[in-house]
Amino acid sequence: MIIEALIAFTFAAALFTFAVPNKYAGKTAFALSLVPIAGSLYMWSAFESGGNALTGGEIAFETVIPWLEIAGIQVQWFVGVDGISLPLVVLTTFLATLSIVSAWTPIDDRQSQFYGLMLFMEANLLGVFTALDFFLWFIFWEAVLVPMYFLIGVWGGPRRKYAAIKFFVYTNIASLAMFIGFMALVFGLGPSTFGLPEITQALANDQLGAWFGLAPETLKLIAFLALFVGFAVKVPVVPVHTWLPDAHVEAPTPVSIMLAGVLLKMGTYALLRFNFTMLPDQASLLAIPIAIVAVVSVIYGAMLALAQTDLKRIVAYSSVSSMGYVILGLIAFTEFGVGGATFQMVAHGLISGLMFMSVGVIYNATHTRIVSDMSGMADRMPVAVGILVAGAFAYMGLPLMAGFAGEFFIFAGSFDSTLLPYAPIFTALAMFGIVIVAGYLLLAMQRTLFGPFRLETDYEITPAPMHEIAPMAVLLLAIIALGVAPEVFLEMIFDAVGPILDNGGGL
Amino acid sequence: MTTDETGNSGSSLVPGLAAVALFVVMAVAIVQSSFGTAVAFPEGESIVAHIGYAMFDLQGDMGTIASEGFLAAFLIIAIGLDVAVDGALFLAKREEEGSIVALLTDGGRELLDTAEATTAATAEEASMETDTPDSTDTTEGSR
Amino acid sequence: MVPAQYYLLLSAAVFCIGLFGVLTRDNALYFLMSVELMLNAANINFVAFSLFWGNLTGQTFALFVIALAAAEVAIGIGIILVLYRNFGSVSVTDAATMRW
Amino acid sequence: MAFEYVPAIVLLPFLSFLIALFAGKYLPKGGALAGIAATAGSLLLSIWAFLTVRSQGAYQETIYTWASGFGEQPWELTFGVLIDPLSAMMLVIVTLIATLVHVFSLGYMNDEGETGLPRYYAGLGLFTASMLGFVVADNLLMAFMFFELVGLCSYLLIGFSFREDGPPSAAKKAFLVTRFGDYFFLIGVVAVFATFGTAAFAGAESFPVLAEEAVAGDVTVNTFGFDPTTWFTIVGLLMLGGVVGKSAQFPLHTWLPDAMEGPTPVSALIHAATMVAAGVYLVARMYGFYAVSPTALAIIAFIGGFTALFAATMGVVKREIKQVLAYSTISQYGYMMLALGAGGYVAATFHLMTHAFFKALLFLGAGSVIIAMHHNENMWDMGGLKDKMPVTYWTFLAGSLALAGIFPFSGFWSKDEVLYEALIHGLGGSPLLLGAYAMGLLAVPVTAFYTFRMVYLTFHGEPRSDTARDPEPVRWNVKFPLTVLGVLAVTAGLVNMVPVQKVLGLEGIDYLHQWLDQSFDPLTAHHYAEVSPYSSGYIGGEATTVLVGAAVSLGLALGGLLLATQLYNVAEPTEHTAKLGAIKDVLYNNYYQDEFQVWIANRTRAVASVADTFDQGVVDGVVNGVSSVSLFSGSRIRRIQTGVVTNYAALLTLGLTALLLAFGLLGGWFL
Amino acid sequence: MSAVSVTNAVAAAPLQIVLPEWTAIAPVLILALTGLLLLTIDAIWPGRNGNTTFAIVSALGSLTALAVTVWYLVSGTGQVGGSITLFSEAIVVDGMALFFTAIFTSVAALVVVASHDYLAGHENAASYYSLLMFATLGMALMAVSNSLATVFVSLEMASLPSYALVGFLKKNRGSVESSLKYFLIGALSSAVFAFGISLVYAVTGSLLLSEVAAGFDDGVAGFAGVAGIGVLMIAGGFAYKTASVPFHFWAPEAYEGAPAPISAFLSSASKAAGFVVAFRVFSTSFMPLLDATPAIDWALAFAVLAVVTMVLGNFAAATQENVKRMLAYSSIGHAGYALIGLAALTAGGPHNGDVMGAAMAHLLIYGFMNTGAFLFIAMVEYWGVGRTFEDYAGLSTKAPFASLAMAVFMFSLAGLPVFGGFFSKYALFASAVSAGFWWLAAVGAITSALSLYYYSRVVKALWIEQPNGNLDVIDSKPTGLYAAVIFAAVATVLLLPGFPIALETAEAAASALFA
Repeated sequence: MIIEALIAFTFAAALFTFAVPNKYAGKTAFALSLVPIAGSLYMWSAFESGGNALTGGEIAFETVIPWLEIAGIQVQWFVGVDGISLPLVVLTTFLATLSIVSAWTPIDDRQSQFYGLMLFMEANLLGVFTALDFFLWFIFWEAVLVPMYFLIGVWGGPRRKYAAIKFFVYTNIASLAMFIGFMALVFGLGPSTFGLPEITQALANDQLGAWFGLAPETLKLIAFLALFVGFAVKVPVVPVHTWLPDAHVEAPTPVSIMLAGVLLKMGTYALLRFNFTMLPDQASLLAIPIAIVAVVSVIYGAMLALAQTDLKRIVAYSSVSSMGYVILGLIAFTEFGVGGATFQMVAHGLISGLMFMSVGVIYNATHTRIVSDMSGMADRMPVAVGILVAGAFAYMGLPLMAGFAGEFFIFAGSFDSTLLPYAPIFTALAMFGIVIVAGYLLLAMQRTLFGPFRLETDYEITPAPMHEIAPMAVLLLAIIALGVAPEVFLEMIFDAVGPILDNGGGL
Repeated sequence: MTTDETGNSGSSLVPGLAAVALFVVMAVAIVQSSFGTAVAFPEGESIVAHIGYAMFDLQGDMGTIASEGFLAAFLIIAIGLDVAVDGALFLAKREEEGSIVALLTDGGRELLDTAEATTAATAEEASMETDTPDSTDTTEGSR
Repeated sequence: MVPAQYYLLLSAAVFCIGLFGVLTRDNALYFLMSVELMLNAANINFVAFSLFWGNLTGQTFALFVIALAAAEVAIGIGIILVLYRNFGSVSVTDAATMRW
Repeated sequence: MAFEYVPAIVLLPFLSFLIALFAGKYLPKGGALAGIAATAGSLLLSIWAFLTVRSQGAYQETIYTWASGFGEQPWELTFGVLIDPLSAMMLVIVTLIATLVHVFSLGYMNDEGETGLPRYYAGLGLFTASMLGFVVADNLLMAFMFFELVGLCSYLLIGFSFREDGPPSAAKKAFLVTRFGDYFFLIGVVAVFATFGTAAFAGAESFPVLAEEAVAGDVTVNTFGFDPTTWFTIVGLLMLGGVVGKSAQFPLHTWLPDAMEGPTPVSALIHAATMVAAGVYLVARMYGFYAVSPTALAIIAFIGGFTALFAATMGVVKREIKQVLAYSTISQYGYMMLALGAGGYVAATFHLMTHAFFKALLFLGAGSVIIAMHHNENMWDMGGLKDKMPVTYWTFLAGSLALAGIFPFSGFWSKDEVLYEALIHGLGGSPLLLGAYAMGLLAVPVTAFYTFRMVYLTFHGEPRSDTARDPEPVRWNVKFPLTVLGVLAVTAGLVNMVPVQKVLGLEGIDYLHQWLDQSFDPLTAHHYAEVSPYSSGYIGGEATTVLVGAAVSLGLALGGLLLATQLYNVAEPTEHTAKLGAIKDVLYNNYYQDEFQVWIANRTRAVASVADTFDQGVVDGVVNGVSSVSLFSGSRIRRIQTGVVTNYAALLTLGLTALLLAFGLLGGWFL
Repeated sequence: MSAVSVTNAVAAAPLQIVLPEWTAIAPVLILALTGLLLLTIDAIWPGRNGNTTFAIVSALGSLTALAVTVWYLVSGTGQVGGSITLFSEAIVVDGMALFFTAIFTSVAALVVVASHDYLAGHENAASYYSLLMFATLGMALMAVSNSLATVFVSLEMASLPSYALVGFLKKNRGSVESSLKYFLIGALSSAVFAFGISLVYAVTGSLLLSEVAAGFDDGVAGFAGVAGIGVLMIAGGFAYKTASVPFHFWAPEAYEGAPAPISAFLSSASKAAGFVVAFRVFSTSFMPLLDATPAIDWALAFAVLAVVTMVLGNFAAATQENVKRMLAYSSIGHAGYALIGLAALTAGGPHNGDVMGAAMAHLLIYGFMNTGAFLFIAMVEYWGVGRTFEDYAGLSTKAPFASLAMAVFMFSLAGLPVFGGFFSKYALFASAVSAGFWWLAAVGAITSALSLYYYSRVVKALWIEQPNGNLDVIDSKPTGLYAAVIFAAVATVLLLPGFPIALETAEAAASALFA
């Protein structure tokens, strides 16, 4: 019952914030967003792990209400949480509140609409991670686009209109392709409801009949490809990633935090839920191409970041690179691989959130993000720069921080994967990414933060105010806590990932 | 009637070929079709009377020639013709006294400031804006 | 009895002549007249096959078609009148300001 | 019971880090006192642990489970503590030098009025904590983690005075080069997990033991299609990458000289005694695994030997005192790698210990000279400081004698044993080792030469600048560490006087050998000797080889010393580098290694910008292209609405006829 | 709690057992009475410019008709005990007829309420409202007609007043030109339609749909060509009414030139009327043709039409500068989506009912969305701020609620799940995929993605752009228009949760056709 309450409350909060006058919008939104955090923490504490939601595991906080019937198949309000989706729910609520707090300084017009849209997006994101019926999940999946479009379009930077519409149409086309593919699969199976568990069971015990001239095998492959392309745009994976830098650079800081922190995880979460749980054999068939895409994403993404001059674009491209690791972890299809990938989703969410927040704090002070424009920021904003440096090292995978935990699990997991031929070579290649990441982050930090202070501005650069430092400090603590004690999430993730691996795919 | 009726004022005949092509297609289809023999009407029956019966759904009990009832169509056409007359009259009515207060704007024509005496804009002007010679005043209709 | 195909052929011919008239003239009235012709082509068919099938449906319906053609002409003339008042001519090519 | 306090050894400096970071501003001396107290506390606990190991032997305990796998990857990723003779000794060395450096920093940083002291002491505290964590690590993953943390601390401390341009770029270079090494090390760690399923150093299930059994064939491990020895060699070489990076061996050594930008106590602690030793210590820690693959050992030896000679030659022409010491550090670690490669496990540990003491001493001595010279490090502006700074001079001399390897000092004993091991195993049938031995031997005179060139230029002759004429006096906090280290530099050799034992037949005076035998069985020195692939060959008996080796190395050392005295022990020494002719600028530019690495960096950035233009142009271009094509076709399609009704009618009829024709043919109406 | 179960509960005593049978077409009668009432009022007080009275009368008329239709739908008349046929089978009242009548009457009510402000102070408001009512009557008749004769007559009955309504602004060249084109193409298409009916009569000898079906049951051997031409010409007639390619040419001009409420009326109600007739004729009488030998595969023909319509409608709309013309092309595009309902039919296929039901539900929601959008444009025209995207810049600052409503319309027309449009479009695609026509759904998906682009251009103009100074003309809020727009927006939003009721009734009605 708690999930409906959580989502309903966040929607109500969004509507309420729309009505609140602009002056108080920031504070009310922050206060209201504390409730979803409380809810997710309660769910975390009261969560007893019961295997994977899709492969017959026992789903926590489950509710099923039949809603309507389309072409003979029942659509229902079917929500529930398992070891994979709970960490992401906690991450969403956590990041949403922090990004709301970090929005107090940069957002200075139409605040009530801004915070309303942020809460509205948070509600939809909660929906994405908890929905277990395909149509319901698809509603939330598409509904996230609208607030993000407005958030980038109205409060963004100079080229915001181009970036907003590109993001909007690009991701929409992808999800349409995914919709068609999955529909073909569903109607080949002919289940009674759109519930994901039922579809997974049907696929597992091979009830797929030929569908209008397509043999079951080819239908499954087509469905897998359509789903993969649909989610790859969201992840993003290299050939389809070009919307990300534009969206990130033009979006205001709090929106970038949510975009990098949570929206990218929708893609990887969906890949895990759909591609790798339902169609593991197809995954093993396409292991090499996906691994190549993952490695290219890592190296190519890191190379692009090396060539950027705008701090935000650097962090944006590095998200492409870290998501490449997650894909590698998933395709390895081993305990540590898939578990590490899920863990890395949460870890990367926190770390990229911290990076964007700190770049945003510097932008608030200097109003420029171009690396060559400024230098020696450490001199004037010691605490903010300190946390930025810590964040950068977390990004590089410094041990005892969440980044290293995630990446090490993925590397260890995918090194001896049986599903992926030549796994050691792919892993070794992908691991070279940690060197390039260190390269461009250190380069950028050295040019902007250290050396003598130089910035052509008339006003005085003062150390960042308390309410900008607080969220960054909280995030840093979370990253360190997760790095030191990954078992906090890892145990429930492993518990949910186990059934996927026995479900199939092992050669 | 109109003054420009001098010979073939129409444009070129090329579009006519489309009609000829349609005819050829239909002709080919018709020629190859084969129909049975006709079932003519029974002798000595007044066709006109039976049309009347069919018109008022009485063909079942009054008439002998088979037909479908057209009462529904008859009622509809009655109202329809009345509507046609109503529409035609409305269109043709020439308002003499006050000029019809054209709407402030309409689908495609009205420029924002109607004060400017619009000259005949060139026909091939790209945009769809066309000048409107009329002198509708946009005073809010209080009458 | 004349075989049915000939009626069909005749009505198709009348139909296409009407269509020809529509396509080649750019005077609105000619357009109207040609459409009347096409409607009458349909009537030919109705009446012919009313005899062929031996039921009066065709003939009764032909009356309806004629009635509707008349109604159409009424409205058509009204519109062409308004057209003339606005555009000063009934040529269809003049009234081509709205395009693309 | 001492072992329950071992985690405290690591946590005490971490506590001082926290105190300095958060409360440093309010504490007197900027958090230094907390640092000194913490490191002193750790020193006492380490000595206590050392003594307990002497009495009760080694001890291993897992403290905290970081993450545990399941299914086919049931790996236990844990944090644990392994106290055996090797780590106990290393603990004592690190805590001792850390304490001394903290005390020295009082003089070097506080008295000189440096700003940002809390950040400095926090950095030192974090460094000591992570170094101690690395030393006590009981498995490879924990070692790797602290290995990286130590790299981070060196980045923070080198870049301490970030307001100038130099230190930040030096810090960046240090971190990047070591990171490049750590990349290979991480692959090694992951390979170990994938192969053995565990990364524990000690215990029956530890991966070195499994490796031996795998080679012996009575245990099968996942070797990815290779046969065990070749696979273990590959993994060994991968992990060697990390070692070469951290211990600044040949290809990845360029960062150490630049790291001298950091404050001198930092150089003393990190870039002389502890962090740089991490690489060698790591190889020593899992020596059982390396002993199994002869090719890996040979490569280590060769790298060591070559680096020793290569770095020594560069040390000869340097102008700053700290640069000379930096290159000498690289060269000395070359010797240790040579020892490890040559199967001399005890020799390497011995040289590691002695070098830690005298190199820290030399750095602190240089520090006190720098204080005196008001931070001017150029040796050509010094001279004649001998009589003005007696304590510093005598301790510095002791260190230099030890470094040069002159007879009674500790340097002689350890370097001699290294060369001895290399000689006897080289003679025992591996030519590569002999080559390494030759290079190591050649480096001895060069080391002596540059050491004493440095001594004479700094202390002897006439003062060449007015600061040199009346140098600033240094207080007790500088002199005390120097004296302690001076004593150690002199006496450390007595611990393991193997040549004396062999020549005079006195049994039992090689305490270090016995000490390193008290560990768990697979970790003892004699076990490594049994497993090591080398057999030793002698020139006419063991005693004679010892004598011959010692004599040759001592002679060469004295030769180098005399040459330096003859050239530089004059009132007005002049630059003699002209004699070197063409080699001069090659050496000046450190064999163009830096330029080569900068060139690689620029090439990667060029490739990056090409990738960026490709990405913007092609990949983004395709996306924009699709949208512009659809918009263009949209504008074309809307053109068919020409506005003239007859066109519409024509298109309408054409559409209808086309439809009729198509479906006629399809449906077969016309046939 | 789906709608079907509700109707079964109430259907214990379907109204018809209580009331006499002819009351089944009560909604049609109510509309006729309203129209005639309007004419009498105009006849009795000719001079008085009773815009408000006429508006109230017509609104009441259409609302009562709507109420009766909904009442019938809920009580299961014509659904539970089979359809009710009158006038010797020329008229049939069943679920589909009532469903579409509900659409026509609700759209008519919205348009009437909106036109009240639009016609403030206009001379002959009476004829506007009477023509509007008679057009709705024509459409309602199309919904209930069960013979080709009634179809043809009611189609003409619906079209004739619309020609006059499009040309209502007699002094405005745009309105006149668009009514001319609409009339001429309309006349041509009705001629084609009539000829088609004559050919079908020639081949089957009857006009009643059930008879025509019987005529086709034993195949079309020998006169396949003639039958094929007849069927396709009839399809052409419906294509004209639904404004799908190749009979769509009138639509852009007509929708752009006509007064905005009329464009709303045409693009929603008359398009739906075209579809109801198409659905009924093709599902009852032409189904046997699908698998007859030689087959007249009109489903494939509709598929081709659907694809071309979707592509043309959406691509042409992408680059328009004029918002109203963009909406015109987008409504052509939406005709393509609804055509999938016909295209995805297969002889005896299990999913026919689902596919057509989804298309019907889509038309219902589309009716609300599209009417709302055009009424918003009517409001903007009422303010007189201009027609292009630049003129629309920053309207949200002046009219936040209306712009929010417009954003709702735009995003649901694009098919985003935040509002009703999502479900109808995705239910349609899902049922098309279930019937095996994945490529139709794919084209639909691509074109709807492109539609997202130009729909968001409007939203961008309203919400994101800064006003460029032409907005200070806005002084008053036209109550009628405002109420209509807001009501349409509320209906669109409510249709997301409420979609199951619409979909179930539609699917039940559609499957009844195929039973």
